[in-house]
Amino acid sequence: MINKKVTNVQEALVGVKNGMTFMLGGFGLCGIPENAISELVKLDIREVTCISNNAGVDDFGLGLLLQNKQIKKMISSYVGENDEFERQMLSGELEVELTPQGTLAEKCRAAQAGFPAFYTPAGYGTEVAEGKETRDFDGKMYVLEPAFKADFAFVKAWKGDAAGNLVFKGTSRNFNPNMCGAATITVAEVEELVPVGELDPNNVHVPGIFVQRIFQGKEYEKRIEQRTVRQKQ
Amino acid sequence: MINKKVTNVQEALVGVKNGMTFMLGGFGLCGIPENAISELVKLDIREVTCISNNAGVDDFGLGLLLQNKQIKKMISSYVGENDEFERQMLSGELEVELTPQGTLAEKCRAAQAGFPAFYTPAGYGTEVAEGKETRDFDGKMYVLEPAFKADFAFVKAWKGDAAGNLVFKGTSRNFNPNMCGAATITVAEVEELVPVGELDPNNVHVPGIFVQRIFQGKEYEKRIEQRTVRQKQ
Amino acid sequence: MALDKNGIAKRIAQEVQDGFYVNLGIGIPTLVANYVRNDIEVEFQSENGVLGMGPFPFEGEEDADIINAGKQTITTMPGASFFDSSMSFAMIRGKHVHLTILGAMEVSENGDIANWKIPGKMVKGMGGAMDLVASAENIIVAMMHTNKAGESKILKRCSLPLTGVGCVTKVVTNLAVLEVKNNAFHLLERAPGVSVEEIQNATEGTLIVEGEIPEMDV
Amino acid sequence: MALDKNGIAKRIAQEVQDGFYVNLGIGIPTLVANYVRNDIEVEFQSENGVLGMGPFPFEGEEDADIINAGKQTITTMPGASFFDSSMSFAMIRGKHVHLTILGAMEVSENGDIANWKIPGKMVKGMGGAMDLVASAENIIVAMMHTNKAGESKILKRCSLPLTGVGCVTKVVTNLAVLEVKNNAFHLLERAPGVSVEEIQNATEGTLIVEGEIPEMDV
Repeated sequence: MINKKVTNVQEALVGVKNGMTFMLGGFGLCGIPENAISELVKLDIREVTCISNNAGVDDFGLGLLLQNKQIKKMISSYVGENDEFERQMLSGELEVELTPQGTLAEKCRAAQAGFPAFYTPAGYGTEVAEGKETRDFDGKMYVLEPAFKADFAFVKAWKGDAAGNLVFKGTSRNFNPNMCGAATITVAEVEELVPVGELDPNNVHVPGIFVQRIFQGKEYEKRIEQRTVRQKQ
Repeated sequence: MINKKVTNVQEALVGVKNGMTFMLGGFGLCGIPENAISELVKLDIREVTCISNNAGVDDFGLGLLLQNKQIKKMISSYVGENDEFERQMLSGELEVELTPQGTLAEKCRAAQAGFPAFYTPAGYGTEVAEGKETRDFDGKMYVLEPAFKADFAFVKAWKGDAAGNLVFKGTSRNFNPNMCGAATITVAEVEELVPVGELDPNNVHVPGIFVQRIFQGKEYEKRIEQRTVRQKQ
Repeated sequence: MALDKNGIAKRIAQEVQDGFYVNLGIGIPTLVANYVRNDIEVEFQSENGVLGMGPFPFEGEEDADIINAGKQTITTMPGASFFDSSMSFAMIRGKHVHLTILGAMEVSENGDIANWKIPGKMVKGMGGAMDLVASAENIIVAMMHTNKAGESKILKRCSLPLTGVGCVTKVVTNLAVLEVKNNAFHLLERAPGVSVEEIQNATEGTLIVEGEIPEMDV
Repeated sequence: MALDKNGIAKRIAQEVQDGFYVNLGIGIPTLVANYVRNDIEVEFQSENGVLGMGPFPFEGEEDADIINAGKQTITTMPGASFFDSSMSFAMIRGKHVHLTILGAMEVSENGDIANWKIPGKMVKGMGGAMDLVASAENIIVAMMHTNKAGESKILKRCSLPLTGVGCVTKVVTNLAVLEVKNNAFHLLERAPGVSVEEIQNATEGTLIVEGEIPEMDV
């Protein structure tokens, strides 16, 4: 077994530099790499491009990097929950590339799987397709979208082992598996680092080959964005 | 929950016709839809195109359809274990399209996921790429491969439920998940049909949405092609 | 009387058929789940990675790791599954989801939809909407017929940046049910007590009215 | 003395480095696993869907559901995982597998390889080989230097249908270790007791011999 375990978030983030491109897993605040984000704030890494479906909220998740003006460019599909984001975008302080969510996921998966680009129908006829190659297949129009290129991918899993194998819980899976192996270095933080051999090989969601560094995360807040409940009757 | 359960293999194969294109899961004899294959032999469905990584062996798996001359065309990556196959191919009785294994898998996945075609480096510069569009991305050459189109996909899983959810064991997974939802109708046979709710939603390998019919298979032979062992010392 | 949001959701729920996999957008569409007949089999997909969504959890049983695309805490039904974003959009792009219900700022008579951006003012992003409208064969839009200033949102041509082109099959508003075909809105039903004239006045796009227009049964 | 198959496998095993994910083809390459130093960390991938392959099972412990790409029954090591074919080739195409070792019928001085078809005579198919050679950055070929008739298989140009172009980085035969670069085979090592002349005579492609050529340490 090839050992991917590192001691802590500091060791996991060795090599991050100003101006790099990062991928960050998560949907809303669900399944985001909380420890890596905190450390990026602490390290004050600047001028970064972030590929992430959302930009967190004003005071949590990627919102922390936005508040701190560390982000030069965001590549996301939805940013509706973040006032500071909208302010920076409308004022032009922040460069933003909005990408359909399925395209965002597949641009990650393409990078992971060695595909240079792919044709998707999403966005055809809209400003998302402007300047891009389009093409007819069987009478339907598609847009050519290139794979992402990133320096680091930061993902968060429920469980993992020193071999880098990952398992996710519920919808906190989202973009995390697609980003593993899609950047030069993939850093996985896990709620629980289990002994090697404990994960069922049939139910590993991300095989360790896609992960370069893994560490036991800590102090997960796992904030809920929209707490919706029903009453017991 | 949308119920996909059918009573038996006969009901599962309603609608199969001469001249259709079938996808069949499995690698070698591992994870092949044994019940569906037996029924296709019994129904004597002819002139079919089969998309399957291998063609079984002379007296098992797809080899049974070959012996019975039911197959017009095979689309496979490797056929080395089947004398009758090689004979029919070299004599011209059987049309054969040999496709790199990763391309075969992705042509299934593309059909499943709504991609019309994709660019892969596999086969560039070889006869596999003859007559196909090729293209340079970042200085490397790729071949454009279209998604498969098939009428039925026959897959075999370890466990499944009436919602169509599937779980696989070991390397019997192989092409089966990629073929689910890649044909008009996907028929899944399972070693064990478990009550709905028993499968862990986190560890469903194929969500039921990709499966139209599921049934409890029977009398699995699960033949081993190359029994290799070591001696206890 | 014009419908409220729940009324719109209730009417759209009638479009949901037995055996449908359905994707519900944020806002009014989310409410549709509450009104689907319970004698049919339906599964709700949420593009953040869940199939087989159930109702909201009981208080105290929320799980931060189990949410829908609106970031709301949810539960799952027996037979549910979780998956990654790439597989989620394989379901959508591959046309395995039968019906997409989403909100809009504007729709046009040729089936275009705009719902993600007001240049210079507001940008929320398209989320999964562009993927959904580009692939789904059955797209129902839930929306108000007019904006707060009383101006029609049912248009000849959308003025806002598009989410998708020629894709909307049906529109259910507070005033009417409209089918979109042959470059026109075809009036199918009126909200209870709302006249054809009221609908005509609130509709900027071409409105086709043929025969007697029944009231919605909501 | 020329190496036997195990000798070739033993020499190739020396190319396997700490931290490598390795894909082993059918035949001689499969034997490589037996000779990898056990003080380094290596994981074997098989393209039918397993990472972390272990040795063959003990008699009576074979599982029809757990095989390698050669259809042989295998075991797995702690930390192993199973996955589908699409993900397996994502590992290969995405360059996550560091080293590919495979057999060949012919290789040429520009790094082409042929190993899947003899027109009119034999067609086994390419299996995963075309994907592997099109993507891997480190491709070692294990083969006999000549065919049974004594004719060289280390050629200027391959005569058989190609599996991949310009991709082979190293060739280990029963006679020699050859590096493939700048349109030539560069002789790195000789099999024990085999002379440079013997290798030269068995090599049709351009052979570059620079300085003293050491014997392999096998």
